Amino acid sequence: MSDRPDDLLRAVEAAVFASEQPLSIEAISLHLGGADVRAALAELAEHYADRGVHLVERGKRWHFETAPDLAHLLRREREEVRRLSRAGTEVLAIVAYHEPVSRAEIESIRGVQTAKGTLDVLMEAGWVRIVGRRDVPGRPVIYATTPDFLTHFGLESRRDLPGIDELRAAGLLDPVEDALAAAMDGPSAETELTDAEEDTDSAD
Amino acid sequence: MSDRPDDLLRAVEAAVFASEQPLSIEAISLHLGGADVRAALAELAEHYADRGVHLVERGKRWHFETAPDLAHLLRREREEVRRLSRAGTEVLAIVAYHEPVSRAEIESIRGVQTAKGTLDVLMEAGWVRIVGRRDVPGRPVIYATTPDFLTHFGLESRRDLPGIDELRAAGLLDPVEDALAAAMDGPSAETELTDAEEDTDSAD
Amino acid sequence: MTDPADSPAIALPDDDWQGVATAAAGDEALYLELDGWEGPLDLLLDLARRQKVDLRRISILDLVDQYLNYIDQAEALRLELAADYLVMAAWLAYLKSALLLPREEQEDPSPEELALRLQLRLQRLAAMRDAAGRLMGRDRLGRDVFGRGNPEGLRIDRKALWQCDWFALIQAYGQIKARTQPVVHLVRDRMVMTLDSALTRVAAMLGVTLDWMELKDFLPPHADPKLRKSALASSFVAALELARLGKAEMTQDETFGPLRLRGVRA
Repeated sequence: MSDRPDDLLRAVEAAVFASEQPLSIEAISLHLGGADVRAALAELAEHYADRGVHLVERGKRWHFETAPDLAHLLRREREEVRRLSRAGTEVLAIVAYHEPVSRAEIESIRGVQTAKGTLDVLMEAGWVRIVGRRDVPGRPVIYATTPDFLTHFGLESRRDLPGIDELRAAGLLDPVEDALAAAMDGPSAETELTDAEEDTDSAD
Repeated sequence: MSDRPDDLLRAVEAAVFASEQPLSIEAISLHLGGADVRAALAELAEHYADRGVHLVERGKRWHFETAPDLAHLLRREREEVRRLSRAGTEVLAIVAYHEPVSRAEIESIRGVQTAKGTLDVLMEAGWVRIVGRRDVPGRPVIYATTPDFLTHFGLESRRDLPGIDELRAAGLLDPVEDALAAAMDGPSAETELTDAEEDTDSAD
Repeated sequence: MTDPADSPAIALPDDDWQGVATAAAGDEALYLELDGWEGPLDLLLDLARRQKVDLRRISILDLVDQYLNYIDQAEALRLELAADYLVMAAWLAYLKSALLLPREEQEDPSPEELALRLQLRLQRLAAMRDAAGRLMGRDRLGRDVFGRGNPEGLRIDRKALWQCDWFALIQAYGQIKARTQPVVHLVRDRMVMTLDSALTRVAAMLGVTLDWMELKDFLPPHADPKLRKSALASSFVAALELARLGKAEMTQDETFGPLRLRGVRA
């Protein structure tokens, strides 16, 4: 493209490139046996002005840096598919069935303390968000699902979530023994079912 | 001075410039949204060929480095390169020219036992690594060089190892037993040599 | 043997080792460094190089003499020699005598073969030593050429893409419900024959007859099968109790055979 750059120019180019710090004109000159490097720096800066790398002066020191308009190329996002943990899935299910719901309520339904990180993960995933505060003492934050949640799980609305009786019919209430399941056909199960359905309806 | 390089060229230039490690074509491409970067690399290499900084390929990875003819200006006090013992340099050469090679094979060439530390130093330097086991009794570990070895010694590939073609043609990379068999029985010696040469050709 | 192509790789410059440190310490147990030689093969190669001829044309007999002289000198100087050197000396002395003996008395392998083997090994070691020197003399990154001193670095930001499916979601909810539901244990009301009523019944029936009767004959006829199990168990215990009190005798002819009993008149 162009004629071969002269040796001083090449030396300045190499010295600035290899240096771990930006170099002052004096420092470059010292490396190159006291030569006057000003003209070379100016010529190099001009040569690199259009390129992907620029030679720039900052506070009287020279260094190479990538062109500002290409900075976005230096970072790359890599998406890693990660499976939601068991605890995460449970908390998500509780939010979906009972929203809006506070963390204390989630814990009382799960019967287990809920690590703070679990809700953070669900919010990072974009499935759960904070929708306000419950008007009770302590004013706890309350959570609900997002439109992304419906999209991800292929639901038109939360109404599409199966009710308790459907879960049971599918065997998802997973009783330990048949006798136990039969025994649980009692009045308390009915009540729970009604509650859950009412919640679902009222949320929509 | 010249017409403005196109965006892909500038992007490849910036990415390789910014990287802390040599980059494979695939890695560069991944950063640039899957673009085919081969032509851009070739063009950049040509552009930089005359300059104080070169774009070079070493073991299928690309990086910028200062021009070798400027070494006398840049050498400074940067003598950080570890000085290898004589045993270290010999073992490294044997691994490079014979790879993959077992420790017993190294020792049979050198005629001495190889101190434990010698291979460790080469592995710690990142120039040699274990690449598997030889499928013979005892299943000895076998060693080979790394891409970092090529990078450090300025070799595009193992084919650029100094004198490797001559050594191969002279049979000096074959085991003593093969050379002995070739030398002892006349007619088959011819055959062996021909075989060796064919091997050489096909390997290239 | 076919003449190998002349190659710079096996040309032997006197000294291509400047800039290379001598052997590392720590190997002393394995060999004695004689002026920096690493073992007998190394010493032999150095002696061979002093002949200033191509290794392919070297006189093995001359080389053997030089080695043996060297070892003699070292012994005269009372230098302690590593075993390797002495083993090599013994082997070379044997090789020399074999090379000088008349042909017919040769054993297998022939001394020529042994000499050739030694020559080939020296060639290979020389080739690698030369290659190492040329490798070390290259422009090396970080010594002669330099990478970018202060690269910005390419960053990869990892973003988790969380995955969970519909089934896992509703299954999780079902399991929470199953787990946290108040558990109620109910025992179904079943027909049983109590021990007291069995005792009364068996005692009364034993008073009616003196013949042996099977236990099953004491059970209420046409009983519900669920009641029958309970009645059998209770009647058996009642029979044992009556026998203990001396009011009944029991007999069983074989294991799992019919259990018979009859009353005992006082």
